Amino acid sequence: MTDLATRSNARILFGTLLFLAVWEFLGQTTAWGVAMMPAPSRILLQFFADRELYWLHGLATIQTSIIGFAIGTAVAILAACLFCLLPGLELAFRGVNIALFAMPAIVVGPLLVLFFTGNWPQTILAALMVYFPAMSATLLGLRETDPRLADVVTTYGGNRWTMFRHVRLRGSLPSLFAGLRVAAPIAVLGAVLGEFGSGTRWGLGSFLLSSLPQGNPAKLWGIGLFSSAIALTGYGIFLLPARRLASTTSAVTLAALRPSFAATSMRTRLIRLALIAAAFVLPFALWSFGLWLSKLNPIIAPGPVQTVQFLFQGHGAAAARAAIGHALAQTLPIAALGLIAGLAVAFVLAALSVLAPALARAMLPFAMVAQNMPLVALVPFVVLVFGRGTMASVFMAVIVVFFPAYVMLNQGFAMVPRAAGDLVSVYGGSRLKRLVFVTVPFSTGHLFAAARLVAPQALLGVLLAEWLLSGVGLGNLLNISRGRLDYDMIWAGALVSILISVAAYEAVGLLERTVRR
Amino acid sequence: MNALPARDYPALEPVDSRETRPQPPVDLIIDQAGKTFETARGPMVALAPISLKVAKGSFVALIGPSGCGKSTLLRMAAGLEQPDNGAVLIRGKHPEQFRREGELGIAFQDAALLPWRSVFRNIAFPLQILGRSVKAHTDKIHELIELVGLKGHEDSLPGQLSGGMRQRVAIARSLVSDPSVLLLDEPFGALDQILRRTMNVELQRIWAARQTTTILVTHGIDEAVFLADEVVVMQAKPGRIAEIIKIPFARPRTPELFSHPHFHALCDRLMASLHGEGHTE
Amino acid sequence: MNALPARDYPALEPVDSRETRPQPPVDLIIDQAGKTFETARGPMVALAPISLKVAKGSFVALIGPSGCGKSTLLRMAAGLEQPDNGAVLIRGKHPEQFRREGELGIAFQDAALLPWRSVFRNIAFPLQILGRSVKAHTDKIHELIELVGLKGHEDSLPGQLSGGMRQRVAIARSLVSDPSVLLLDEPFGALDQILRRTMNVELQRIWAARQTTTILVTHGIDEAVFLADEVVVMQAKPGRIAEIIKIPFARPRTPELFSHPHFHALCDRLMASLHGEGHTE
Amino acid sequence: AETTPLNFQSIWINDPEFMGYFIAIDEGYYKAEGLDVNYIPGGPDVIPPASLLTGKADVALTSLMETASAVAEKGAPFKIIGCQFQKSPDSVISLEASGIKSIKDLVGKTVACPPLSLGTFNVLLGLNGVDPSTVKIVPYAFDPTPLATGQVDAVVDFMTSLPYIVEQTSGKKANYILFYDSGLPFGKDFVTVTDDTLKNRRKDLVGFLRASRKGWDEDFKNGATYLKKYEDTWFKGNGYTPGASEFHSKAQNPLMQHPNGVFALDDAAIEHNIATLEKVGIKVTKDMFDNSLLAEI
Ligand SMILES: Nc1ncnc2c1ncn2[C@@H]1O[C@H](COP(=O)(O)OP(=O)(O)OP(=O)(O)O)[C@@H](O)[C@H]1O
Ligand SMILES: Nc1ncnc2c1ncn2[C@@H]1O[C@H](COP(=O)(O)OP(=O)(O)OP(=O)(O)O)[C@@H](O)[C@H]1O
Ligand SMILES: [Mg+2]
Ligand SMILES: [Mg+2]
Repeated sequence: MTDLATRSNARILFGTLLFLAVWEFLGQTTAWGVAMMPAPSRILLQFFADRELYWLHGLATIQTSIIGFAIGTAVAILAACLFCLLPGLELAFRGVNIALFAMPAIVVGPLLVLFFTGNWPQTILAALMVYFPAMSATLLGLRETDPRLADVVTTYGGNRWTMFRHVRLRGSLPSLFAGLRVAAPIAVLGAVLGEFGSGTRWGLGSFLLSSLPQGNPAKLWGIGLFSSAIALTGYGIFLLPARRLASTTSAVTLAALRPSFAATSMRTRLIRLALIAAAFVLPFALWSFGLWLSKLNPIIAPGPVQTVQFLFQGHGAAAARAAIGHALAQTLPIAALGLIAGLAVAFVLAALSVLAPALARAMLPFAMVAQNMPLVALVPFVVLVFGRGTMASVFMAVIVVFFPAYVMLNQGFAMVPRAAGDLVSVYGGSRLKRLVFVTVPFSTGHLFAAARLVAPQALLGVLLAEWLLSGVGLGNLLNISRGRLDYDMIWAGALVSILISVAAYEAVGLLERTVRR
Repeated sequence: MNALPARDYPALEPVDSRETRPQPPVDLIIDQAGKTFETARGPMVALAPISLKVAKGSFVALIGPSGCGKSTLLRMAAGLEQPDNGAVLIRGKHPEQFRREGELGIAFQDAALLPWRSVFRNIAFPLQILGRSVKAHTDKIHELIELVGLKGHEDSLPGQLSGGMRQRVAIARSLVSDPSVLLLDEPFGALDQILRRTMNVELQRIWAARQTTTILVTHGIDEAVFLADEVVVMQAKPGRIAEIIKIPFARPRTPELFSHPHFHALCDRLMASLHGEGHTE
Repeated sequence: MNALPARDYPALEPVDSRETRPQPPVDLIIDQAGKTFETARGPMVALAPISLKVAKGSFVALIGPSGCGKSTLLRMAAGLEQPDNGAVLIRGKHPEQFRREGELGIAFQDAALLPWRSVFRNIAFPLQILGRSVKAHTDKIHELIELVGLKGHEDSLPGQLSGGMRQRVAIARSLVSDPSVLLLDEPFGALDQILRRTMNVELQRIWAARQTTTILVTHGIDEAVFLADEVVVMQAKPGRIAEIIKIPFARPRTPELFSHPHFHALCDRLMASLHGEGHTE
Repeated sequence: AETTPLNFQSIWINDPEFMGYFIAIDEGYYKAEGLDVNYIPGGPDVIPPASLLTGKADVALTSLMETASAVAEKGAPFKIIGCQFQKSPDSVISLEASGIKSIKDLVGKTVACPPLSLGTFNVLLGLNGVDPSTVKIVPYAFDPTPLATGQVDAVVDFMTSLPYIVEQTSGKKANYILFYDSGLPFGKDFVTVTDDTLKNRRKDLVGFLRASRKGWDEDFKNGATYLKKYEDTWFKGNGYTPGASEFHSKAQNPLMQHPNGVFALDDAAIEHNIATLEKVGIKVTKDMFDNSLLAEI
């Protein structure tokens, strides 16, 4: 067995070296390689020349990511605990949660810059981006408990709180760590994105921004790879305890009952309806309240009423609706495609970790680099490979979508009890059979959690692609509106995209309820 | 008599017929309680409405074919299943109320251990839920570990134990809170005969010392006869009580009893009842 | 003799001593295989190196105290655990190779049903893994469901079954692939005595009809004696084989055997061996 | 002496485009005017007019279209009190080899244009008799690589650094055509304030303009010295090579200089700007400009 493992590891090492060699060759000899895919040696040389700058910029990014990560995950864990204990609260806050996550960076970024100084805009952006994935993962872990354990707690007079404290909290650790694994690279991404926009002097994001016009691809790749390395480190740190946690947390024997999913046992339909209404109203209420608190000029920050009026009243309303509708018609199909493709990629990678673990391990860094490579640096490369059409946009969406989905899926796959796997083994079943017949059905909870998590994200990915690549759709509309200081349009666009994200989230939830009944 | 008032401590009405003893109070009353599960293929009657009274401090064995509703009955007594109709009262209280007092001990048919807790900490679990100090009970827990023969395995995780060992952890766990009502669902099913006998004797000792009202679900007829004051024989389709047989042997009972001819006679009698040949009272 | 060549079909060497029979080939060879688990508190010897040969078509019962390594031995035979040293061969093949042929049937100590599959589909599971048509085996599956007394529960999910019913599903599942080597880990532990007897008789019938080499882990001494050609008695700390006792009763054995005096004598003999009073070979 | 704080919102990250202000800060020109200027760099997410509206900044450098559309369509209370670039550096830049000499030559070509400039660019095409549908326009995001590699034939960008970079990295010479010279005469980096600030802090604003102009004048004289000096201070980490900085500085000076001094905003210029705005569909009046402060310098 160990022999086999070393052999496959050796094969992977060889593969990696071969890959680097081919890259070096193409990067040195071909014209497009020199221009867009600089050879590793050139990247390293450039890195060495810029080492002092990396120190300055890198340190700033690391600091920002860590603080953003800490804030985002702390709030996420706290919120997940509250939501688990009070399922009604989760329902009521669902709108806010998704809105926070689905708010296009193009809207959030400028606002943060307006209100915060120093490193705070990018720190808060990182925290905002981290919050939802970390919260979702933790909440999933807290909710999916072995029903047998619930019986034990109940018979000793335990209540929701004791159950939470003694069973759920510990049982959620693997998922929590999965959440942290998702969050760590996203925090880095958020920090870099924030630095890119906020005009701060230090940070890899501003380094990237100032290097972009320099026509030095080796430098761009260096910055991208360096931030990927930071992200990968963050991911790795939280991967370390994962295997042990999974083995001590998954049940020894197979429970006859499936974990009870969605603990939303609302007493009456009426309360449920009230909570749904709250979920709908709360974001708008917070929006108005925030505006009232900040006394923002309505030119920059229109309130909910003004935004709705913009869409439905006055002479420009029809034109505004038409503009948004036209943009959506371009954006939505691609977002849907991106979502499906992203989930598929995530699934394949997670499946590989069951079918060919060594290969999956070897591919992960590449996937991570793709996810963390600042998209702006990838643009020329993407254009080269995919052009500027649908394929390119879908590709960008996939890059944004697949990673959180992968981590969630992988986590679910790791939690399958040993007994279930044994059953397949004794009948000589291949790993593929195990995947199809045991692993996947067992982790439907994680499967849907992954889909729910990334449903809003796909839209964000496409918005980004439209802004950087294709110049069509909602992403472009938002960008152009920004140039015209047309914040009515921007907020209307954001509102619409958030509503769509909520709809996508709920659609996945509905699908889950049908499938898992 | 469909809904007994919760606080009304019932008058004495011995199910036990040894007239010489003073009639003890009733600890568990099941009054016309039945249970039907809704399934995708329509309702499934697990238990027809049944009635049962268990006297305080008595030992009742439940015996019956697989699927006749023994576990369901036990879960109903523990308040884990709500009867469709009728009432279940322990010490005059609803099970939900009673179990909060920490007087209930339970071992499920499936060991149901927390996979991340060591043997010691699994056994200590009920104490923590009941808000009692684990520290103060350390000795007691170690005693229980020794009792179930798991000395040296205190720090093992459930994944590192054999099936029988896991079951023994569950037995120890059911005893750790010093319950005055003990519900055991086939606790010895995965134990070898020698260990089973030892555990039987130990269980009798604990029961006698603490006057624990005990309901034991078992498939071991000999075990039932050895331990119980009364054996409740159940039948399936629908789950119901077929017969209640009193076991007259004096206490404490010693392993010699197993080879006593009266013992065998009673076992045979029980076997017949299980086969459905007993008279239905 | 540490590493037997995988293809070397071993010479006949009967563990069975009925000299009148022709010596059958050996189906399972365990040769000086031991198993030590690494735990946080150092290594834990589950099985000292043991050797065992099981003849083709024979029925071997494994009996021994809880935690003596019975399940570990069975899992080793199924290739689910790798022995630290020594070799395990089924039909001259490594277990991983052998099980791919679909000739192995197994019932785990814990039923291990897939909670999202109905009774029918749980039983059909091995067929799907082996790539056989479920449709072609529908009748067979229904027969098995009837055999284990679960008619009418075809569509129930495991969560809707009682403990004993789940175990019966596992038994049916172990038989569905028509295995020629059958490994059963306490399959009847949660069944009542009547059902257990029926299942014993059925198992004997199936075994006889198909000449299935069977290893049965059980805590029922009577069951072991009734069913087995040989009973392997194990002892714990460390897990090892204490004695192998041949059971000479003629086949087919009928339930009357249970009351035969020779039967009781053998049971007592086994009990003594379990107590550690037997002679160690 | 007592100084009053003045928050100054710039429009982009630190590069030679803002040399004059850096000099004014470092050499104490602002202090001499009794001002303690807090320089806030810009970036893609920084919207200078928004900073004015929230009070984060007292003075901001803004772009014409952004400010004008806010004034015209939203009634934003902005006043432009000076103009850093008389001629905007916005250009169509192409490789010399491509043979693009005028806007007309763009027919059938692929042009990378920042989405924000798209509207203006389309007008530019129209003014030059080019049907926008005959030009393939793709988004442009600061990166010169597509031009150097021929993925696009031309880009819309400032001519202050791109031609240099392209030549440095690919060895190919690049040409540029200023928007200003092709029918869209307008300026860039307008010194903008709100009506309130103009009313209440007129003296400070005049002081700001005076000191800033002094800074720019110093740059025009001794630019090289400061470029060198700022390599390790203001420009540290901004990715510019000294050569690029020098090119930038040299290229931009002619666009800023005016007989009346930097920031000049004479009536002719105001007319030009208003006319350009009208061409891109934004209607504003002279009221948006206030050149009376410059007169007080
Ligand atoms: N959740 C459920 N949904 C539907 N049917 C159920 C459910 N739980 C139990 N049943 C049914 O109720 C009947 C009684 O089950 P129970 O577990 O009480 O049996 P039991 O007497 O404990 O059997 P065993 O000895 O096999 O454990 C069984 O027929 C079972 O199928
Ligand atoms: N994964 C493991 N890690 C550590 N120790 C283990 C592991 N699996 C089994 N053991 C130990 O090996 C010994 C033998 O276990 P095994 O399950 O084979 O016992 P068994 O004979 O089947 O017992 P039972 O009758 O209780 O099922 C036990 O002492 C157990 O603690
Ligand atoms: Mg049961
Ligand atoms: Mg076992």
